[in-house]
Amino acid sequence: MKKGRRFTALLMLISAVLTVALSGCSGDRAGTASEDDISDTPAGLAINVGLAKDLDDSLDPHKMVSAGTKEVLFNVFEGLVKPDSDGNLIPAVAESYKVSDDRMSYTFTIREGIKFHNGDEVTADDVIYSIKRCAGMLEEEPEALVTAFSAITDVYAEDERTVVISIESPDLEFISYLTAAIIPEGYTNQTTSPIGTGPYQFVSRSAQENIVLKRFDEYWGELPELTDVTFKIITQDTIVTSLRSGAIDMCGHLTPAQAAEVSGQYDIVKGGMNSVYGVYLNNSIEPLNNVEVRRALCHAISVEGIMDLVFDGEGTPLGSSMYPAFGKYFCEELTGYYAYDPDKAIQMLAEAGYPDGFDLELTIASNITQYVETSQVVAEQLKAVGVNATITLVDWETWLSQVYIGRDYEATIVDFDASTMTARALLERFTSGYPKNISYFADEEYDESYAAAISAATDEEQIAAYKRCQEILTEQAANIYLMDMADMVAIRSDLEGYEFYPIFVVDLSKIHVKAE
Amino acid sequence: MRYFLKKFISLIITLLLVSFLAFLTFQIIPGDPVTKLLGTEYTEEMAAALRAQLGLDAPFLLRYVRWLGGFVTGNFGTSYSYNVPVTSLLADKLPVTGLLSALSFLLVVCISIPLGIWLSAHEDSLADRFFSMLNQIAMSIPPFFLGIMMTLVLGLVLHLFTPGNYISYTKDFGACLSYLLFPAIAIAIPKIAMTVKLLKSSICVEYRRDYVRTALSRGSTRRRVLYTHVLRNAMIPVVTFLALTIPEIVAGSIIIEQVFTVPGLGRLLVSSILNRDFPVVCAIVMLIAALVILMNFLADILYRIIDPRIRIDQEASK
Amino acid sequence: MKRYHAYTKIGGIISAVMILLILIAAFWTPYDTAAMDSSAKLAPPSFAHLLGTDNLGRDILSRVLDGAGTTLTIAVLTVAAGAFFGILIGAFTGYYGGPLDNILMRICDMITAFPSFLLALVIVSLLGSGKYHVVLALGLLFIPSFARIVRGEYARAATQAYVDNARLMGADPIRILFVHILPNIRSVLLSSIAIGFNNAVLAEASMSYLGIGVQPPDPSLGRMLAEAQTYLLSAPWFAISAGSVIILLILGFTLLGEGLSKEAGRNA
Amino acid sequence: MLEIKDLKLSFQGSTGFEVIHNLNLSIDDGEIVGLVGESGSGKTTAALAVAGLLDRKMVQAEGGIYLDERDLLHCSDDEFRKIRGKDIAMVFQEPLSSLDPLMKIGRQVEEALKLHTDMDAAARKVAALEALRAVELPEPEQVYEKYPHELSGGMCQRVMLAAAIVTHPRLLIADEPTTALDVSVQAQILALIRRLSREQHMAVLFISHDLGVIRMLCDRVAVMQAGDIVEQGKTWDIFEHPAHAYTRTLVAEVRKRADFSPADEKTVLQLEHVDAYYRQGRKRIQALHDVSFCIHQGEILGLVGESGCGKSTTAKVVTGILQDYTGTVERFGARPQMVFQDPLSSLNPAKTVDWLLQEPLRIAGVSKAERRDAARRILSRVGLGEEHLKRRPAELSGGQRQRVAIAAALIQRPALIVADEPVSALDVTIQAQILELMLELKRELGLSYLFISHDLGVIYRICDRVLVMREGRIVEQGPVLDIYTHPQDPYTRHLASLAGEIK
Repeated sequence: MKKGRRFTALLMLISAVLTVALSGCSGDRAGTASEDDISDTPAGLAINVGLAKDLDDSLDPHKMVSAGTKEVLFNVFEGLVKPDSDGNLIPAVAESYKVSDDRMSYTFTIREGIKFHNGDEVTADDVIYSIKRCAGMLEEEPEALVTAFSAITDVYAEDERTVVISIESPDLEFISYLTAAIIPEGYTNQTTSPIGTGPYQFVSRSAQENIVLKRFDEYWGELPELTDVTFKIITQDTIVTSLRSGAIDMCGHLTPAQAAEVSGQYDIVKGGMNSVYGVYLNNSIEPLNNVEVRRALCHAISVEGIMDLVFDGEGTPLGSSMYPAFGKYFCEELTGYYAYDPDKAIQMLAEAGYPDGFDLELTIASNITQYVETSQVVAEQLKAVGVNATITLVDWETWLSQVYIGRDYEATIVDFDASTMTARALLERFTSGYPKNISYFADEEYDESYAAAISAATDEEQIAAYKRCQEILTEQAANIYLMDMADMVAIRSDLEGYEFYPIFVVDLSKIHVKAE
Repeated sequence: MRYFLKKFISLIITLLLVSFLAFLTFQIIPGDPVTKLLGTEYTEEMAAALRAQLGLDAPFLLRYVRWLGGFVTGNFGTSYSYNVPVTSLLADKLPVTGLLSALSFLLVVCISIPLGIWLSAHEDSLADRFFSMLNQIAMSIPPFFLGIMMTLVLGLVLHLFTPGNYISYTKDFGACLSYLLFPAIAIAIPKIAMTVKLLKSSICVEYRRDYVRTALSRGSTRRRVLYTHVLRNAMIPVVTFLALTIPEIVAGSIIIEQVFTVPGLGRLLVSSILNRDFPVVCAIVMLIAALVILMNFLADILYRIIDPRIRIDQEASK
Repeated sequence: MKRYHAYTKIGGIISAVMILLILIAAFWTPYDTAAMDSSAKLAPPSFAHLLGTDNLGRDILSRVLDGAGTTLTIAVLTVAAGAFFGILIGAFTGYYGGPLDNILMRICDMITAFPSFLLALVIVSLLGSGKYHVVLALGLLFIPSFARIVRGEYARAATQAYVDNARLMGADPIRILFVHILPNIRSVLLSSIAIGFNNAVLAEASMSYLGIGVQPPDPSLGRMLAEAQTYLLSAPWFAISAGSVIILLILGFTLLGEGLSKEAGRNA
Repeated sequence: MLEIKDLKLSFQGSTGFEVIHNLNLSIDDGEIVGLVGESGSGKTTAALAVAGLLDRKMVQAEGGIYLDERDLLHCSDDEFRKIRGKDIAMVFQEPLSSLDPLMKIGRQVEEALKLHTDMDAAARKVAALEALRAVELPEPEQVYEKYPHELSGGMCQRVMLAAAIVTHPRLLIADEPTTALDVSVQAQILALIRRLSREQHMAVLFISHDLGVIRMLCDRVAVMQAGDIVEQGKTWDIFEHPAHAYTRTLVAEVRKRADFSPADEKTVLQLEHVDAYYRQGRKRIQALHDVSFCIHQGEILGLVGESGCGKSTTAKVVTGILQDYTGTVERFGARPQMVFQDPLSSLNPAKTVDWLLQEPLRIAGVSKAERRDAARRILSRVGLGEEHLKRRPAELSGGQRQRVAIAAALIQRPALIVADEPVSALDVTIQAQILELMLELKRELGLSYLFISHDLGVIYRICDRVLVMREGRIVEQGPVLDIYTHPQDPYTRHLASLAGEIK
């Protein structure tokens, strides 16, 4: 009897102790944990940043492929030059450079005393090694990792601090590729434990958990205020709860709805996503191969409606494959080229031979909330003009292989950005010979215009040709261009200094505590 | 001994079948590891070179045999996503899910057994009816919904924990445990309800057995009969049930890890499936399958150990 | 006059009301489930919207009922498929035993040991997403548990005197299996069907929560819960509505199953 | 010593009813008193009341039960518990299930000592071993370490007795302690109880439905019927001069023997040199060795033997359920049908009587109207009415169930019915009715039976010839009277002597 009682009592005791102890200590910690992490201790300023997607990628700066990885490691790596928030290239590892008169040779002077995170000084050999690695000029890396670098004919050191790069023909945009990271020669652990020259150094990565960076105190430039940054991997669905609970202090790429949920507690910084968001159409299949049908669809879609429902009215409507951050190339007048007019759409469809509309399958990547929500609005709007749109959700890898690489689909919703700061990235994808031209867009005049832009000798010529390309895309209704989505960042209200770049990066070095 | 040998062989066969199915899966579902490693802008030559390097160009069966060979020798391959050996990824994540499951299991055992005993002693009382109804409701709550509600009420309103603020066990073990307590509760509650119900009905069944009357006729109190006779007999089905609950708890943690953003095997599995990170997926699938099979085995063994009526090496009676 | 167990009554009422509402919703809902209204996003419960609206201004009541219909259809079909094949396999393997029994049980082991999420993903990727593919995926997963239970019952029944008696009457094996034995495992089947239903609703909701399974714009309770997480504090009714409907669906059927099996036990 | 005065017991609750009306009984030290009656007569309830094992909330008691002037009925639970197991001990019908399957024998025997004495572990063990020795268990040290399932039924009952007497109680209540045991074991246990009673000067209240057993053991007998003691007195007097009508029927039933009409020469079944096997897991075990016999039309052939001797296997071979045999089995006429011991398991519990009766005809393809008629006819033939058609087996009484089982067998018009312990589970008067029905059917329809039983009394009563089986072999066969009066085989002699002792 005693034994039995003791047994039960023991179990009860264990459970009671377990519950009380754990919740008790969690109570303590819940209060202090976040404060610990963010308070101004003598060691510095530490924050947690939420990331809705893991950096499940190589961390090697020349081999990483996902935009998310590049976004974070922007803080760890620098090229000879690097972009600033206005889209200009400023000196980084190189303190200055000269371009030869024939525009075929670039001479860089390496910054005095600049160090890698492992404490070694950056030498000309490191620079040459990095460039050659990207250009596919090393034995262990026979393929060019940066396509534009295959134009490099020679890289050599003129002296310990001077490196010369020669290319085969003049290229207006070549310098923008030299943002490619400079890494120490002979270091083999870049994929998991990267070393660069940026303001932050890599500390650790734990799959699905976090990426930890800390300030590199021997950075050549101005030292940032944040000393320790932990990127916590959360999920799309838990961004808001994590912010509301204080588990993270900052999180980027919020949808306007998410931003609205946390706006009382956090400062919201708004910017453009810098991508072309649209309903992309397969121009090669019935009935989308009929330009009148595509135009009718453009009239059937209300960008306003989508912005209101999905984006709380935030974002910049677009009319073609270019977004405003590209200033000089952007044709603002194309916006609103097709006015929202469902009656006209119905009429046009009838004239094109589809009085009863048709079936259309939207193949959507399920991991991005905006795509999924937009697709539902688009389907509703298309239904109003008699087009019976069905939504098929697929996971991202399926979308990539089926839609993006396989190009086997009817219509999809996606946004395209320019990974380098060149207009080329946005327009090349609609040339008839481009392997990933998912719209199967084929227009002779477009191809000619694009070729003219690439080989243009002057800026003006290039701008004119690029603008013509955009006009053709709009006139031919290659796709239904929607907008440049709003990009929103929630940041703890005692911090400021978040800056949007024309490319997809988060610059930690500018973030600082608000002046009282 | 023959029993163990037979069990062991059938265990290996099942695992082989599972491994083949897992391997086949990636032959079937769309998606290409090459896009994971090279991004979307690659040339066919690059892709071909990479496939050759990864051995993906070999015929299916040869690849399977190679992989199986590696697996048997402890080489699980390298993650396509993280570029680290799968073993080190698992070594990092296994303790998280292990802790979560262990905590959850401990809660199930420590709460359901005393509660079941207490309720069986008060059969048909008001408390019993109340708890029975509560039990039915608890069994009907999806753990992930429970998790969401706990996030709202315990996390955001009462601030008992900080949703999303998982702290690694390597950094602060206590803080890690205290965070995991909440997902553990979410997984445990429906299981507690089921165990209580089973234990209660099992005790009630045993109370009607003849040996209870015998014990009472010797002058035992009902309480003594409960602890010296009834409970031991009543625990036989419960122990079996509890052993089978372990894999269910692990499976339940897959979805709960999403809700509480716990970086465990479950999240790794889901993300690896979505990334087509096939070496990781296969390893986790094998791990889970092995766990399920082992726990079934354990349940069987336990059953035989507790109940002297069944000899260990005897064929389970049909 | 038959006296019903309290669980049967409560479960019956909950299930009946749910099914009635779902049936009504199949023909008429207060609002079009897909109709969006940018002026009434995340509106709290009111007379216009009894359970409020979601983040796209859709009526939650209409959507949860429609979603419950989808879930119910999937669960019923899944359990039906699982039970049908489970009984078929379990009956023959349990009654006859032998090497076929061994092989089928190994396959069942394998399916049980394989993570359901992955298996479902395979089927959904192969056949495309959609309700009926979810049924197929889940149905396949449910066969082993039914087969195992039915097998055990048949193995036990095979030694019973009434089965000997049926053989003496000259009944053929099929008749013995399905006319003589099947009604006797009714109560076991009933409770495993109730449990199976419970698991099917849970599995469907979990799969949709993780993003495979039922696809928008078809409302799905699991997916609604995933979406509702973002609006937990500002619109808790969103998550609570979807979650409560799942609970009610499961609760109704578990109580009904529990009550019925208690009645069967009382009569025996 | 024990005095029960005007005891009235009634169950509480919505369907409350009185089970014991007015019971008066006394037992002296060292006396063995039998309490006999059919199931439902209240004898077990009365015994449980004496042991205080009735739930006081469920059962309301009036009157008094006195143990040496101490009113047990009105003492507190705690006080009663000190008496129970110390002064009053009990053994039950099912020895195996009455022992805790998970506890070693030794601990179970010691349990009462642990509760009622302050002996230390070593002393308890000594006492327990002594008790095990007292019940004549071989190698008590080994038995002490065993689990109940490792012992046979007879040994378990000895263990139960050991556990009961370990505290040297003054009263032992034995509730049908030998009913579940084979005849030879039965006799040993009875002898043991008698010896223990004499040696320890222990009173015994012995409850049984079996008059033979009572007669063999008891000093005095009380006969119970429907909650009342209708007659009590010295055993000899009751058996020789039963006063009450009910007692007279009981006593008469035991002695009856049917009239025998000479059997036809026509053979309905012929077995020659049959070896039969059954499977246990992977093993193939031989259950019958060279069995040969025949049954004539209109003959009742008895088959007797202890459990596990191959009786049921023989039945299965005869009916064709068991196919794994060598030798020849020739059946003449329609397929033999079977009536089992437990109709609850042999009648499909999920179906109604109507369905059960019609099913064989349905399989044979008889039309619906004919089937319905046949079912009604056969049901009235076995003495049941149409109101039973819609019931399920569980809703019938034991006797009714066995009638339905016989009807279901008859409806297929077999020449031979194999009856496997058909009346063992029934009370004496019901037994008599079923046996009477079987004899009637034999006379009217010229039916033959293979009648399997472990109960020599029943065999004696209705069989023409008898086969005695032991370890899968037929050790003796011949007319019933010959076997009983001039047994040849030593085993048969042993059985007959036991039977004689019982009668």
